[in-house]
Amino acid sequence: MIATPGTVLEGSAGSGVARLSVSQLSKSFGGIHALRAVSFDIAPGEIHALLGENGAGKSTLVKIVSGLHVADHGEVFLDGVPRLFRTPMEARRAGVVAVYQDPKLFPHLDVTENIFMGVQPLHRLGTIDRRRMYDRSAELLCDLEAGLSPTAMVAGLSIGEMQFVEFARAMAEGVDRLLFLDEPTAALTPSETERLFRVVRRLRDRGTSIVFISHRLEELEDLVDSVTVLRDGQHVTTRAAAELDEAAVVRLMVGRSIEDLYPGRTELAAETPRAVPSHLGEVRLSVRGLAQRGVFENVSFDVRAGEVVAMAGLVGAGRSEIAQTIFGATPPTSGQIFVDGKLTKVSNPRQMLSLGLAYLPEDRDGEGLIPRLSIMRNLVLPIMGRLSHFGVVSPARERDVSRRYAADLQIKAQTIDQAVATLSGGNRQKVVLAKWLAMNPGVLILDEPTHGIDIGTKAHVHAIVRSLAERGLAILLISSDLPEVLRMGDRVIVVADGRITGVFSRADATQEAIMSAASRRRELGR
Amino acid sequence: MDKEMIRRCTEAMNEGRMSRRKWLQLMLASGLSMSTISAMLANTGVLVGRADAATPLRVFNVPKFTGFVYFELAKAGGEKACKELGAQQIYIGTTTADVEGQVHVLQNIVPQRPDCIVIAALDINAPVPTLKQARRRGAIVVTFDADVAPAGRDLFINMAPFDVQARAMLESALANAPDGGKAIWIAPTPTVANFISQKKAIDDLIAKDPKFKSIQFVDTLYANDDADKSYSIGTSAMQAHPDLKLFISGSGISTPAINKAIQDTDRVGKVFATGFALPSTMKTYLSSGTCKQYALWSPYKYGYMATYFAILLKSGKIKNAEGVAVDVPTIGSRTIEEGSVADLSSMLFFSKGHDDFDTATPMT
Amino acid sequence: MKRRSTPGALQAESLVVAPLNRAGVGLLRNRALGVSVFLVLLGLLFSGLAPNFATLGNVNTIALNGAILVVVACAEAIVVITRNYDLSIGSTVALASYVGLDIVRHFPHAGPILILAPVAIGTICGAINGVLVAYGRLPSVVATLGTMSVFRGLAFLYANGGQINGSDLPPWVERTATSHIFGISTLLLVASAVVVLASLMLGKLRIGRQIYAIGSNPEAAVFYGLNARRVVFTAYTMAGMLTGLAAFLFAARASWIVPYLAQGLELTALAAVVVGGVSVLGGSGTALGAAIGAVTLATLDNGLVLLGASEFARELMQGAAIVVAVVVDALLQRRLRMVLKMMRDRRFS
Amino acid sequence: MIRRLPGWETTLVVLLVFAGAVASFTSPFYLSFDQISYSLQQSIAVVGLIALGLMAVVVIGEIDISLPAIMALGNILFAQLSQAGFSVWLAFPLVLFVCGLCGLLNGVLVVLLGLPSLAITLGAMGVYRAIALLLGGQQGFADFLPGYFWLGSASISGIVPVPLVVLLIAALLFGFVMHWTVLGRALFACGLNARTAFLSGIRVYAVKIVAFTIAGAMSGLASLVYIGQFQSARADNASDMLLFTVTAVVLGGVDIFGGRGNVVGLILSLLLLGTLENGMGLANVSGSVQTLAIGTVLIVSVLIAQAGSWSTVMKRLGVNS
Repeated sequence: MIATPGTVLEGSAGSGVARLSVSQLSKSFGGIHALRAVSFDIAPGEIHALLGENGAGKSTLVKIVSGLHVADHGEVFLDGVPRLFRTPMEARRAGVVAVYQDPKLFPHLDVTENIFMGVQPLHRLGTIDRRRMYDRSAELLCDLEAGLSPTAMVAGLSIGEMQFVEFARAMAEGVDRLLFLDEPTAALTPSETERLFRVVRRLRDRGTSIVFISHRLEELEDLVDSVTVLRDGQHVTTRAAAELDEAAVVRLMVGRSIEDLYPGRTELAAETPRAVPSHLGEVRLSVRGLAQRGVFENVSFDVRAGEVVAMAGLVGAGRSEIAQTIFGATPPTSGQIFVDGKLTKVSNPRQMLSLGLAYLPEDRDGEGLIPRLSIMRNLVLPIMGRLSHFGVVSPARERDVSRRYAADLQIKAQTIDQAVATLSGGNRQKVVLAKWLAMNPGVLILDEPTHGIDIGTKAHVHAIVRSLAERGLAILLISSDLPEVLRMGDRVIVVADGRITGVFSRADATQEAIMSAASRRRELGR
Repeated sequence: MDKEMIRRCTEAMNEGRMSRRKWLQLMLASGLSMSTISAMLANTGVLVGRADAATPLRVFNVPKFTGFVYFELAKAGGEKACKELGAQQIYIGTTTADVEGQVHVLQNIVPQRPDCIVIAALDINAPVPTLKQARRRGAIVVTFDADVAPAGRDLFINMAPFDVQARAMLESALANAPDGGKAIWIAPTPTVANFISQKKAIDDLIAKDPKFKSIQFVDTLYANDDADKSYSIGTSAMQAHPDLKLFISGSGISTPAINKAIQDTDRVGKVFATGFALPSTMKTYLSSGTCKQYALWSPYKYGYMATYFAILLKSGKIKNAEGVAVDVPTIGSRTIEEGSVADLSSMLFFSKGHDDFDTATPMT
Repeated sequence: MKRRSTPGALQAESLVVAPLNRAGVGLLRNRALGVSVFLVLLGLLFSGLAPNFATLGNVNTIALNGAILVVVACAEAIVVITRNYDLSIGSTVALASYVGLDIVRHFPHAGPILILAPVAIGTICGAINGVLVAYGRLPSVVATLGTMSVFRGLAFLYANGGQINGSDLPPWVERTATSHIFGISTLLLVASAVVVLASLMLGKLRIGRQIYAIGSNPEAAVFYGLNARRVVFTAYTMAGMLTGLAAFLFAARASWIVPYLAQGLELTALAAVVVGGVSVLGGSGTALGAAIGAVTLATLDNGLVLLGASEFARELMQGAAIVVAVVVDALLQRRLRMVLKMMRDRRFS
Repeated sequence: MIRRLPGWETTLVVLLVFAGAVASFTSPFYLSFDQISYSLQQSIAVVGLIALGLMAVVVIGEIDISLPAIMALGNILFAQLSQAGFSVWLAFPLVLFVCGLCGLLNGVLVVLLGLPSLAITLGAMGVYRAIALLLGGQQGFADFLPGYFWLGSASISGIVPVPLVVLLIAALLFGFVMHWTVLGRALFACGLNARTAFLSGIRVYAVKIVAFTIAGAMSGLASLVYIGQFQSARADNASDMLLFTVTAVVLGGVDIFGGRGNVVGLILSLLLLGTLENGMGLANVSGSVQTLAIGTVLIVSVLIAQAGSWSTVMKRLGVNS
């Protein structure tokens, strides 16, 4: 049933029945409680913002309602009717769709084919009615003011344009009840963001409920009708947008005093903030004017021996890209990198490793480990050459190095020959950490080291990082976890949209300051 | 690739160590499939000549490749000779003209301690080491249709001396085009020994005998004993030489294929393709007049004579020496010439009305 | 077929990106155009070198030789677009032609309806490949390498040393290969019909567009609710059907049918597909492109024969054609991505 | 290393014994040491060397179907060098170098252009086969200098055939390189997760190209053994050796997606296939049925390897089709 523009759907605003109502929704992934008994309602024909820090459970909630995951317990009601979606297709047929940050499309085909794939309008004899399809596609694109030609090839589109294709597809399939937008504006230019908001408002007027998941508070101010804030998987509040200003929302999102960080976890609460190191060694890593066209530009900072520099910012700000460029995984378009004062020429991971610079990637299983190999094999992978003589590997030396580091980092496993895939998230992270410590690096770049691991291991990782700094390592800690940034960072660099938008010493680094610097947009310049 | 890896390793993890039951299950399934394959082989009649020591002389007939009617007829001839002389023939070969394949077949025959091997070899040298091994173990090796280096065999039965072959082909050519004309010689490859000798004999005969002077060769093309290639070469050559009169080929595969090309490009009566070919493949062209006459020896008699000599040599009835004459039933007296070669030379001409082996007119 | 322009006035500041993308579409879509240019150049070259290349008769010969390759190239193209390969085409032709024509031999008066016999056998072979690759989750190379030897073995087992001669087949079989309708050889008509039908299927039917989609981005198929396994299975079955038809044409044209027919045909088919601009990385390429690739190879082959080049030249050309076409395809794809990225940056920086 | 199918090697051993039993049942000539050693030497020595090379390529997640063509090229080179009067001691390193170069070329094209290795090596097969035809023409060579045949046909004190010893040594060498050297570890790492390997400082491109080069060189070694066995060289040698080689590698438990496989499994699968072929040969089974049987073994072994167990295979094929 394709919603023809202009008609208002039944059950629109004010008729009492909630478009989406979630009660006692809980979901945990191997020890990590992503959602804990979350309940709230969203009225029909309303733009709703779902806010919270990284790991607050926003994406998990969206994935459950849109059929990608199934909740452990709790129920989802659509227009008062309890529904359970096992696949994205089931959700779509019920009128619920989620548009993710990296849209899943077919690059070789054009915009219209991507919109109507699987639901193409047919002639009587079953062949695709191309004329009607392209007209309908042009109509949808024009309706969305996407400014896209129906015959444009998807391979040539920007992320923003791809998102418009996903919207057009949702409308083509008559998805008109509930639309989730997960971090839609992260990769959009200001003009694209304005266009997006105009479309969202028009959809709302037609009765569709739209749920915005975003960090960009200032963007949402004059758009959103009501707000729900989640923190650490728990529902904090659901209020009308008018009742909250930006500062109040930030306080709700992050506003918990350091003391009651994790109620009931003694070892974390007892973590005292790191004493600012008295003496700092010389500059181990210094980056000057580093840039990657279209991703980040003129990034310059130094990291001294014994110092932990925290790099804060929102998802998609370009911090991982900066780290990978420093590590030599991707060549920079300009800029220089000095390790221990020496300018590094052609850079690739192997060369940076030989200079003592190690990089713990954000995607643990995809880039940090080889899941099917044993703990030992993973651990010694970078230093196989050093431990071998004349190219022949010596299992004895490998075994004792890995046993030493496994014990040192308290990796919980029966034997070090156990496949890494059988370990918990926390232990896998420790294996990656051990892998880099085993080559005793001078500089260590950690990209979201405590992302998605249980609280206990998180504290232990913090302790390890602290002891490494004391031993004189220069550490660059990339993290979206504000408390972690505040507690671990001697200095805090904030990155937004590929630019450094703020540098704070330990003294004046507050959550509010960092949060506002992190969400400062390139043009809005507020 | 990583998602695929994770999926497969989680799949691996939960299947993890093969439980005792699953391991047995796998064993049973694989064992079962192995035994069904071997059982199938054992009783599909494909399994020929289940050898046991007590039976009479065992003669292995190895063609260039199985599935070609020429060698099937030779096999039938060999069968008859074995029945008459109380021996047992085992016909085994590769499906494609693959030199190694044929050597593998021979390598599987040697341990079966064969009494005689009658072989149409695909290469002059490749089979020699294995044939030598068979002869060391007392086997008599007789080659026919294509010879190997003398060290590898006891006797070679030549279809006919090359001048007889040349005469048969040229006479067929004249029968098609009485006043001769431009001709093209078709051979499988530039280097196959007996085709080179055939062409030389033809050239000598044209130079020597005024009767064939009217035939002049304008080109030589190679068709790799492949019907499709011969067809396309034939069509292309007819374009290249609009005034072409004759195709002459010693290959039983090229001659019929070019006849079809002549028919398809409706040049019947203008261009003729003759030489050696098999009756079964040429019937339509004889009846439609595309080809008036071609020649061939009888593969049936060829197989018969080769096997006949092999059994006599093995049973000691005759010695493999020059000048030894043997009266071969239905063929006549044939003598072993110098270099231990004997000629079948019972050429036949095939024309309309005489288009198979029993009605063909023997060449004088 | 002119598409109606975008209805309604576009908002002032929304960028009209249609022209910018035209270059992008041009580069990837009509690769077949590039191949036809190459074909024409090849034709000119050979007519210069070989005197009687450009005669009507010779062109007809090329068309005859190329017709069957066109049908087989379309079959292979359908599979390659889904990012899979089919190495069993040659053996399928052998099995389908022998068993199919043997059925024709046993029922001579049944008439042309029996063309369905080889086509049916080809379809079954295609379905077996489909089951192994789609549902058995075998890599397509290993699966079709296995079925190549299984189908060839079955052909020999069935033939059991025999052969089918042109003479003991009903006349209508041979007539299909040699007859002409309004002056054009039926082989040519059948081949062009196959190209048209394949293009219609790939362009106009949902299954056709899904074949492109699966080849373009297999992961996205899940989100679109496409049943990737069923699509790949259908692609192999259709390829088998076309191969069965090619088997009949092969048999009709050859003077006799033997189980060792069409050896190595799959290599020529793959060469034709790759030369015809069907990307080995899946998702792009057309049946028409594959057909033009096939005609190009047939022309190359004919030209070499006329120039008297020996056997190795043919094999060298075929191998070189695959390597060159694949490398050109990779460079084109890379250049296209670069062009599109540059356009994107210009639009947004 | 996860042993997903620890039973794989033991399964091969049991099947080997089973095949031997069936073979001795179908032909009384089977059970004799020299028959078995003679036929194994002929059927698996050459293919085994190429299979070892192919294993290195499959472990890194690629495939090279041009190896038999490279070997044929090696044969012709040996023939040319022998005719030019080179002694085998000089010809052998030369041919190894050239065949290794062919492998290197395959590797460079696949790795630097990021192309599917099947497409590249498919084209390369045609090119190398054509070069062999160019150099060697259509006819075979037979008059080799003395010493060329030694490796392929001699036997130590009359009992142990040299080709099998060469295969054994090559297998031991490969086993050592694959499991005990940094290069071997890198091969497995690239096959399992090239991105992690790259970020762990492994030169992924170089490792992959080395794997292709090793495969090429092994084909060169196989070529010398081939010359010894057949005492002749032709450009169209090894025309249908590809199926046997791929089957041997896959049956040996080497994961077709890369990252897993060991030499013991490969040698056992070679022995099994050799016994199967020998058994069928002695039973005078026609060539077409033999290829049929080997094709079936290839498909069944990959089906089981993919599914992890027979029941999953049935479930997948049964349920969905």
